[in-house]
Amino acid sequence: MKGLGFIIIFLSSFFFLGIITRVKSIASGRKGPGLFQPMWDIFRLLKKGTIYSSTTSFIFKIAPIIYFATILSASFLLPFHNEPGLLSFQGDFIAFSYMLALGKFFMIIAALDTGSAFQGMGASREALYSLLVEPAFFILFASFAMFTGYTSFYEIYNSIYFASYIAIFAGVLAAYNLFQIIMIENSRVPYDDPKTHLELTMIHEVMVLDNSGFDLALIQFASSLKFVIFGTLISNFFFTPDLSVYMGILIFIVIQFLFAVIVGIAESFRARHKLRNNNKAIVILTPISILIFLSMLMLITNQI
Amino acid sequence: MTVFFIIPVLSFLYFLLPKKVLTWYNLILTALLVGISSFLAIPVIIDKTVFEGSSIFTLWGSPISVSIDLLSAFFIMVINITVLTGAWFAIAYMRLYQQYSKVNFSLHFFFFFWLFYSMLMVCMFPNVISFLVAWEIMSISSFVLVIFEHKKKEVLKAGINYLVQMHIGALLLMVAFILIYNYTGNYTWNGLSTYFSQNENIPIFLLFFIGFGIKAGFVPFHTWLPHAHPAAPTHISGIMSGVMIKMGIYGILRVLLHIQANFLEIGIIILIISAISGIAGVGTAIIQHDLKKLLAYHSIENIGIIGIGIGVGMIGIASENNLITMLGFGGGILHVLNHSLFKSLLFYTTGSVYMNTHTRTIDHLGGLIKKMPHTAVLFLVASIAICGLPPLNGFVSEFLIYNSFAESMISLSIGLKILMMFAMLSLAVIGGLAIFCFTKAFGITFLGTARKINLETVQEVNWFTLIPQYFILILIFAIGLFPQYGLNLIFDLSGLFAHQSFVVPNRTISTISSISLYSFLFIGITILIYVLRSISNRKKPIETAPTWGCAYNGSAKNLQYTASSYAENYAHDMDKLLNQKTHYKKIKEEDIFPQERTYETHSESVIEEKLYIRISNRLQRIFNRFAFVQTGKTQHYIMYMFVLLIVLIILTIFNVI
Amino acid sequence: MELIIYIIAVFGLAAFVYFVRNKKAHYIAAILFCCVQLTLNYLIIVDRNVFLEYFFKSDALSIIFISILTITGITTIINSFVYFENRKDNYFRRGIYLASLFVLFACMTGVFLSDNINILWILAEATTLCISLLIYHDRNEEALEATWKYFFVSTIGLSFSFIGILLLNAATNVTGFSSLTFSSLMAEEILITNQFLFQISFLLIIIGFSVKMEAFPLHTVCIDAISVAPGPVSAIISSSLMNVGFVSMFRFYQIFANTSLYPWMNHVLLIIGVLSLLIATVYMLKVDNYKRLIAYSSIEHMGLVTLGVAVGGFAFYAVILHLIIHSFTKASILYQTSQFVRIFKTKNIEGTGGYFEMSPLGGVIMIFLFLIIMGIPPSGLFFTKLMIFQSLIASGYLWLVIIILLLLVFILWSFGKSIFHILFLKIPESIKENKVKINNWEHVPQLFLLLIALYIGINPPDFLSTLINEAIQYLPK
Amino acid sequence: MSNLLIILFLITLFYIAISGRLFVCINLLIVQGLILFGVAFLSLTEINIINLLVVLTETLLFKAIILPYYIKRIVTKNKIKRQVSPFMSGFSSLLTVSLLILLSFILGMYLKNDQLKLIYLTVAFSSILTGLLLIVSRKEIIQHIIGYIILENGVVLLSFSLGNETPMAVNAGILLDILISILLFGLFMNRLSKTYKDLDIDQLNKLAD
Repeated sequence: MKGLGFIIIFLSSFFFLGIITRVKSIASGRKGPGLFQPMWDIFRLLKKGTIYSSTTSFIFKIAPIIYFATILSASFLLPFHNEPGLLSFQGDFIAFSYMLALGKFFMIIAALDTGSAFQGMGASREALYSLLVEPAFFILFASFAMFTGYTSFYEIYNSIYFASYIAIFAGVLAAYNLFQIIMIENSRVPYDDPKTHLELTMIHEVMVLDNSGFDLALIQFASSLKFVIFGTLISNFFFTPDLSVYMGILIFIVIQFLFAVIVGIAESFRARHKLRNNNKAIVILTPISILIFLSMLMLITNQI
Repeated sequence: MTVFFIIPVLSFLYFLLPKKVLTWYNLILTALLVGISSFLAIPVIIDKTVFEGSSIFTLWGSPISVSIDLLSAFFIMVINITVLTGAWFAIAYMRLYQQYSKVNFSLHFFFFFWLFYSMLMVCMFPNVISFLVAWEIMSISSFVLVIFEHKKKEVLKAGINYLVQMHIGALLLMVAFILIYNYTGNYTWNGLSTYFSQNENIPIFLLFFIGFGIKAGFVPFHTWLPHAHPAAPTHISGIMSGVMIKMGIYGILRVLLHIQANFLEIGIIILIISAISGIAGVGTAIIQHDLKKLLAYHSIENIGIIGIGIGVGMIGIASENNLITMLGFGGGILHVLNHSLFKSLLFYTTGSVYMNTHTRTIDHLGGLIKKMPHTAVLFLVASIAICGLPPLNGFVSEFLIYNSFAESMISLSIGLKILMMFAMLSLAVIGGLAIFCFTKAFGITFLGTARKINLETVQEVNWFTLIPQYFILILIFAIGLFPQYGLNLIFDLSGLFAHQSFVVPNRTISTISSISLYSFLFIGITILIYVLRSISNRKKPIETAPTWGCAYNGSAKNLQYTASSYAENYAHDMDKLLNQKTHYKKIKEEDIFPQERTYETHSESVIEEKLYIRISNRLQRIFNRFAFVQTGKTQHYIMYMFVLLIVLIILTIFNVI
Repeated sequence: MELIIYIIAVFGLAAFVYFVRNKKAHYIAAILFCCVQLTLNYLIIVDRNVFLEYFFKSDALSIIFISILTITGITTIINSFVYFENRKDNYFRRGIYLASLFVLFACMTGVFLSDNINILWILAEATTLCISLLIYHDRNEEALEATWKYFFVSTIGLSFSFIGILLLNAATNVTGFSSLTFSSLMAEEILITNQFLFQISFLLIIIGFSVKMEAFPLHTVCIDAISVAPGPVSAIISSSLMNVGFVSMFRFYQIFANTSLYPWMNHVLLIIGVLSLLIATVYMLKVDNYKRLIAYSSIEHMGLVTLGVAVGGFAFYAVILHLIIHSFTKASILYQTSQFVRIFKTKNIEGTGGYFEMSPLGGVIMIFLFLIIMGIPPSGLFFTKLMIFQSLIASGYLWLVIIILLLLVFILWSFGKSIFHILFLKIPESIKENKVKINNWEHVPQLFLLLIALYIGINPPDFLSTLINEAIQYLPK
Repeated sequence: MSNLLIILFLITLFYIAISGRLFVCINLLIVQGLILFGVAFLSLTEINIINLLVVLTETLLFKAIILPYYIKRIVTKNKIKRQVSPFMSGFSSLLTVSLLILLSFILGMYLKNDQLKLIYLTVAFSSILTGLLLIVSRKEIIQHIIGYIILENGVVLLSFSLGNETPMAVNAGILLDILISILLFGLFMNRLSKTYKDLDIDQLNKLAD
């Protein structure tokens, strides 16, 4: 049963982006593409040939693969329902975040590899934002770890519970923070707008300007997979120990769906930040995490 | 043992041999010494004994005694690896300096040998006097190595700056040892434990910490590093940054072995200073545009990480939680080895770049990967390792330290929980900044197209020079992929500090082994996808075209992002902290056709400017007040005599003295 | 008896070199003088109480310092000839130079040996006269000024110490023709009748002899002398002449060491030592003339030595060793400086550079000399400093040690800056053409001294240790 | 009798301190030499005859005749201006000298014992201090030398006071005198006066930091 979670995560990533785009188009009063349109795009890209820039080197060629591989292997660590992921060990949330960081590292240098001003711009921004968001994520999960007394995803999720008001408060904050982190990691509104058409203001999209064919497909699939992974981080909160596998799957899918809808709505009803303000907006997340940490600290000290 | 003490005689051959063979002779001699010291050290590591011996030579009539315990042995091995590769790399690198005279070469290698030898001695000597002597020899020889390009004024300046700071450190150590001696009457390391068991621990420890910290480069004692490393030849920078600054860590660990009380306070002190060092180091590194200066600042950062590990370990001892102790010290000590590996590799690759392009300014480089693929790959791997990313060795040590945080957050008291939270915060920030910095360093240097250099003259260094670098590469991968095998050694080492040997819990072992499993999994997937792509790409058209410049088809050479612009959006927010200086002439209203302009930024070390230079200037001004004596007038000279006489008589009459 | 022969021989040789003015004669005379000096040294070492009319007496202290004198003296003579040859001095000057050099050595030997206070004082005064002639060797305006100052001030200083000695005469009512001898004073416990009288006399003596010790207050003229005199002469001034000052001071110190004056005396010395260190540091940061710089560094070392004497304990041993090593090192540094002057034709640091290129061997020697003089291992001065600081701290002067360390760091900085400027920077344009060739044989004496200093520093041989311990045996532990 | 001479010696000090003309000072040196001669003749009664002769000849020859003559000759030869230029007025220098005498009297009170007679001490010290005063306060080298000679006279006077017990010391003092004066005049004065026109101390400060 270990593999189950992984498979489901993998599958649900197929329609995630679809839902978001659909929600956005409905919100803006259009009919919008089918749920599986993004997957079709990816599939079409897989069949296309590739064009490499003459300035690029092998870094540019391997970067998408490593990016995809990191995200895939990050998903191995995620527990599902009451099962641990394919791998689960002490402090695997650290490994998780560092894996993602590795992927970013390669995307950034690949962008620099093309020697284009725009991609350099995107790379620099991406690097800055990911370094700004990292502490928030760490503190968040560190506070969970402290709260539960365990340091691996599986144990944390298994033993976490929200009983008192302050716990609710902390939970809400945590959810908010996690949501923001997800938005940044996947470079969505308000931090970045994948649908923008001005390279000067892009972040993630501008980094992949030169990728094409198989590589582009990998990147896009990776980004949708990333979404689902973070969605899983959220939905894991809702699994109670006494729950059958099928219910689990159901809940999981519902949560993912809701999450996608929320993202879609948020994107369509909200303007993106000014670029300069992004830094501040992201830095804010760390104090919030610290707040969560402190409230959790209060909790356990009361209960002990 | 005797052989070890006879070897230095061979070092005088450097002055006799012809210039051509010097580099080779150096390599041979180094290898010889490596062999001997390993022969002494490896048995200690394997069967956990302590090697005791005494030399045929005497210092002030008493034979110099030697004792190698586990800690010394570990450090000796670390030294051996790095110095050997350094000597090897020097063969190629010293070709840059053909125009230098033979004596320069002889002196250089003579002191190269003595640097190596003195570092070994530092690790071996139990008697603190001989330790101090070895310590000073180390500083001196490294100083001479630093000023190799001595015709440049700034190099000489950096060298003297370095020498003076090292001397300050040594004097502090001297005072500490004297204080201990006056109490215990014992000039060996063991004297420390008797002293510490009966006196206040913290003051003397602080004295030691500053003394050793200057060598190690903890903030705020780091100001010599960014000057000395760029000044020195690259293989020397590699060795200095790789192992010599670790001697400071060795000293601190050696003192910690004897600390008897106040574990908690000491741990907290170390932890805080190290966290500051880490963040300050990497934060300043980002805006450096001299490749070697950047690496120098990164040494400060990594020393910080090591220190964080040690600090957490001390806190673990204080709270008698063995797991934290093991993880903390283990992470720190493992990071000593790791840093020595990837930092020296980074320096060597930088050296290869410098050999070809004769510049270290990142903004001038670019596109080297096409001409020097091997060097590029080596640099890339080293950067990934130094960022602490999986599946390489940097990740393992940082992972251990992170785990120690997690453990202590779970099991320690509230205050410490919060402290640990902040420590984790700092480590996370360090990691992020390191990624930012090394994407810049690698991306701008090796990728894109050449900015100011011409690529035609550039070529890959020869295979012979690549051998040591690939050797280090293999070690990096080995530690990254099979951490579980070296684990026992590391944990035994950290056991020394808790004054007990503990069994490594299975959870930890399984964790570590699952890390290696995880790394393998990741690599497997990568390969798998790669194969898939190549299969699917087999019958598809693969074309090449110029980079898409958003409909601009000119040469993208000068449009590329430079190091400055890459770091701009980071530096913009913390200008004050970094005290970055911009060199740019604004375009005025009247000039319609502006001339070509350059925009450059560089940063001065804040602490140096605001603290040390200010203090020393103040002191010099005070001293100048006293400079009224030598007036050149005979009358005044006689006056002084008379006045002093009167003053002393008065003091005598009133029984002041 | 032997002593009389020695004196006759020395004066004979002096007269010879003065009257017979040609190269061969000078060489022969110099060699003969070296032999005489060596034999005397040998005789003194083999049996202590040979000969020696009742003015003189040889003990451990005198043996140590006479040996130093002999070694540095021989090297000095060699370097003096190098100096002559390079400057093409006329033989009249050479004659005067060598004559006064011989007499100077004789006088210094006498000072080390003399047991009678008045004799010691007279000989010390005589050294002033000889050294003045030597300083004046170059016969230019600077030389004249320096000589005048040195002569005038040191005469006045010494007449003050003479007053001190007179008072001492009066205070200790010992009568008889061979009136006041150190041995007699140390032998019988002198009763302090009028303490103030003793104190005044001691103060006068110390301050008077500070001109020879090169310590505050009268160090000022020594700086001028060293900076102007020919290299070898400067070497003598800041090695053996310094020892003369120290020995005279130390003998008086030994007299009072076992009386009630002891603590008071130590305080006086402490004050003088600290002041000397301070002044040395201040000026080492200020001067731009490397000979003066080195002169100031001797002041610094004398300050350290005085401090060592003041705190006692381990430091006594350290002090003697410090002086031994310092004499050798400083002498050879100053020999090197005469080469600098020859090469760069200026004493200003700014006009120098690239010495290492021009004579690599000399450069290497200079580096090691620098390390030793700065007390950086493997230098013996490191250990002696260690011991001095140790007894400073042991007697509760931690704060003082901190200050001293600060000063030492500044000294290292300024000294290192200048020395490495001279050694390593680019060769100044002014001397690019017509470079002066340095013959490697010129370095041999310096190398010799360097090796001795290194050896003594790392492993002080047993006979030396026993000698030193014997020299300080009368002092309170 | 000798005490009377010593008092006379004291008065010469006053006179020197205020005298505005060079030759007066030199003549006073002669007077001092004669006084010392007398004092030696009267007080050194118990020492053997050779010593006494040495002392007497020295005081008479050197102090009373040769030195002053030499100085006069130099002054005339080098056309040194005869006007003394003290930088304190006659009155204030008089005051200073009397203060110095007071100081040395107090010092003498402290130091005197059965050998060191108070009057000797006082006068000797005051002459030493006056010598210092001249050296410190006046600018011409010639004045410095005069000051130095006065200082030396003081020292010799002091040595007379315990000459009977330790003639050794006296001889030493004498020896010093002779050596110094030979060197001083044989060598320096001519050189100096050749090198520097009017021997002013302000020209001698090339060597300074």
